[in-house]
Amino acid sequence: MSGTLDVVLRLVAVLVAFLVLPLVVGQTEHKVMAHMQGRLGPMYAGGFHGWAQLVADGVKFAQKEDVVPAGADRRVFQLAPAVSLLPYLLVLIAIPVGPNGLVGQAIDAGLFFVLAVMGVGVLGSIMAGWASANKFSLLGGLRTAAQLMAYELPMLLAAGSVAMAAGTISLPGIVQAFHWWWIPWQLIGGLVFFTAGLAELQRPPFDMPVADSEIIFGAYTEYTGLRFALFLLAEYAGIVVLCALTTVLFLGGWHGPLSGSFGWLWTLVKTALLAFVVIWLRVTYPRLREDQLQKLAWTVLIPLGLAQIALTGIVKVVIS
Amino acid sequence: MATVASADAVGGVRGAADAYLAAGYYHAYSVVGLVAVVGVLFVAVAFAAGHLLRPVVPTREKMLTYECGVDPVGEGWAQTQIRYYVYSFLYVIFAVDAIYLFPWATVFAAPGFGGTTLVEMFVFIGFLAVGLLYAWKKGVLEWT
Amino acid sequence: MTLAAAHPGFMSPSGVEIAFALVGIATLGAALITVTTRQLVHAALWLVVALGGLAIEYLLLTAEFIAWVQVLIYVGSVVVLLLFGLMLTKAPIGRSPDADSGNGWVALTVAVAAAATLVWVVVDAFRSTWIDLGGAAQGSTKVTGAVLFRHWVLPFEALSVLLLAALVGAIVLSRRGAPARRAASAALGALSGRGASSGPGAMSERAAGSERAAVSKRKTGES
Amino acid sequence: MSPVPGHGLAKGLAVTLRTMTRRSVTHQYPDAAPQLPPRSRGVIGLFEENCTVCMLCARECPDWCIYIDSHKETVPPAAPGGRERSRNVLDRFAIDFSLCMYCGICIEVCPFDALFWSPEFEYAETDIRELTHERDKLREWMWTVPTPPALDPGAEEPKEIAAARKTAEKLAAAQETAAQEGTAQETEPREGDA
Repeated sequence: MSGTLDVVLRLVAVLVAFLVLPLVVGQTEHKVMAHMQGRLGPMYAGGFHGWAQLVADGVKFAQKEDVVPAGADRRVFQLAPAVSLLPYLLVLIAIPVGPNGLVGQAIDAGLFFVLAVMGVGVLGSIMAGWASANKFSLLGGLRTAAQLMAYELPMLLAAGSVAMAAGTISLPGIVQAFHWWWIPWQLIGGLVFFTAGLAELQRPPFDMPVADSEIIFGAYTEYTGLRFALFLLAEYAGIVVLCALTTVLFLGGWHGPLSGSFGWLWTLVKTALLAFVVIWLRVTYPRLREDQLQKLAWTVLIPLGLAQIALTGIVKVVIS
Repeated sequence: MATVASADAVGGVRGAADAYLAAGYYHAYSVVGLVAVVGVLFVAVAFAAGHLLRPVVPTREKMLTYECGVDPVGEGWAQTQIRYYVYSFLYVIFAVDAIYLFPWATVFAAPGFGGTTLVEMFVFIGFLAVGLLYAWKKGVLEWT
Repeated sequence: MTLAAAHPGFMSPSGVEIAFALVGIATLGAALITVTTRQLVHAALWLVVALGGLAIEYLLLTAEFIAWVQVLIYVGSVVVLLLFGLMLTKAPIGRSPDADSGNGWVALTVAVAAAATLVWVVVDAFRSTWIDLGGAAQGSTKVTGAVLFRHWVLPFEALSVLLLAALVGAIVLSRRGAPARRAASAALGALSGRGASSGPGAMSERAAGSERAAVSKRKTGES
Repeated sequence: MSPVPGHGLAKGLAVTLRTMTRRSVTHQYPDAAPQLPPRSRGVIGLFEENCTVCMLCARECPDWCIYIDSHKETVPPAAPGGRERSRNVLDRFAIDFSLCMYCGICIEVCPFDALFWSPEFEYAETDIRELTHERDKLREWMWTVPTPPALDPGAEEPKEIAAARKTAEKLAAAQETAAQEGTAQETEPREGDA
């Protein structure tokens, strides 16, 4: 019975994290982006510095009419947001927060599971792009597909490098095996992983698939109300997942000074810092062109990923 | 189905490879399955609640495809030459290659494998790199 | 599945086996819809369901690694490639009445024959092999890696050569006639005066024309 | 170009980070009154006493957002036996601020100084039709128009003052000549008397 309770508690915790953390990231983005641009950002909703802005947004989204264009493929159109959102919920359960089983559910092939499931989310964007019967959406869907194709591989390579270093692909196992000198050792891999992850999430500067100045909002152009909100939630959940994964794989998860019983705090702090970097990059850099995107992936990130694998392999065999 | 505390599963992973028992395995994936069910329920509840909350006032204008306020001309599909299609071929091939990194990564440093296995993988990756270099030289990775 | 049914299982029949059977039925259903639906993109999406069902079947057989390979490679990239291809060619919303070629019965015969052969081969090969659901997980990444790099190194290396060949082949095929195509499209535009017409329709027409020209060029080159 | 690869990228990050640590420049408008520069152009006020219904403003308005109605009245002769005069009387003067683009041409062309820029800017409405403001509202805004700044001491005199002064001078001169002629027999003309 206690086993069942344990599972239920973990499920609830994962669901709460899934619903709260993206909102926190979103609100932070509002404020950080504003201040980086010399503005204040939301100041009214909720009273203190507009802390409830995203709650207000959510209420607004829920009240908006759900428009399905006449020419759209109705069912695929309506299903697409769920397809793009759910993979991130699934991934969240495998990410370890602290030592001694402080994880939704340890999975033996955790790293592999996470990468595989995250790749599925892109199907949602492609479905949305096709089913909207809109030219902008179709282009956005195509660009999404092309971007996934280009950036999934560097992610795989960089993750493979960490798996080599740790000798396991279980996420808690990888953090267990972590030593501080992994950070310089896996630095290139970490950068490749984070960059490729940003591109897979279509975050600026890799937001060509939703480039508003060219194709309105890409695959999400026709969406309104709740379904649009789910797409947005998927994007921010994706940021949380990417940052948490980078933390776990490359920054040593719960390891840190004085990490005795506050290991989980280190994970959260590192994840939050990475999320800040995601926002920071968005504010700082202009959007890459489609050909620059592809070129960056194939001629910079993939060779770097391969080099990192070679480096990891050699060092690992030498020290063992 | 036996339930094993996940801490044991972690311990199993860190210990000998074969200590990872199928019971723990099924437990782990049944939890993953539960999360999937919870997720589907969440989306279903959200959509149902949205259905109750939102107005439904469709008009012909509103249902038009959005093209910046201009009436849409033609259908969404038009034949264009999209060059990054070649990239997707590249990706599928390279992804199949990259998959093999993972089982290799878990064993290559174990006793009984070591340098030989490293060389084997380097040969494998070498072919991969040659392919990438070929694509590069052929101008596939160039846009113009 | 045959084995599981033939032998009173290691787990209680109410557990993994029932799940296996149910997922199997669902997968079969999705596969049937995939080949019978008249909506092209729906077929691809049902294929996702079928492939995902297969991944779950692998998981239930403790073949963890293969299951996630299935998701990563097939769902994550092959289907995306497929959808990509569909969107680049014509993937209208709604039914495509010309999607059927009239070879339905031939296809059915081939499918049944192939399925029968595969089932027979698998059943015959694994007649006395059991997946011990009570013991260690059989298909974990580590086990897969150990087996692969202890016993199957040569096929593994051969695979890389095969993939390289596929890569080179794909590049050669896609690059062939690229300069010719450009010249042909220019000539075509000049001849038919299509360049003078306006709007997005004109662009697509021109692209279609150049495709046709390229195809004819290829044909003449081969003959 | 740059000494280290990625130098430019780092520079960009530094710029945004530095901006974040500085105070933002946003004014909390509805909570804090904005510091408007003197004579800022918010809305157009009408000094209807000066308006002669010449219609120049309505004609010059690029988007035709000024509506003027008037009728003619006959004014009885000023002196008995004189001619009756007709005079334009303003019935309606309205500006549709949903069309107005604040070019200020009407103010420029008004020959009788009947239109002015007012710094008032809080006149949003929830209905676009309510943005057409009638003469009473425009007259009210006139009270918010600041007094014009004093002229530069070295500036040329305003035309109307110059004209008035000239008339006054002429009149004074005429009177003086008349007075001189009257007293010429008695005394010598005094020098420097103006």
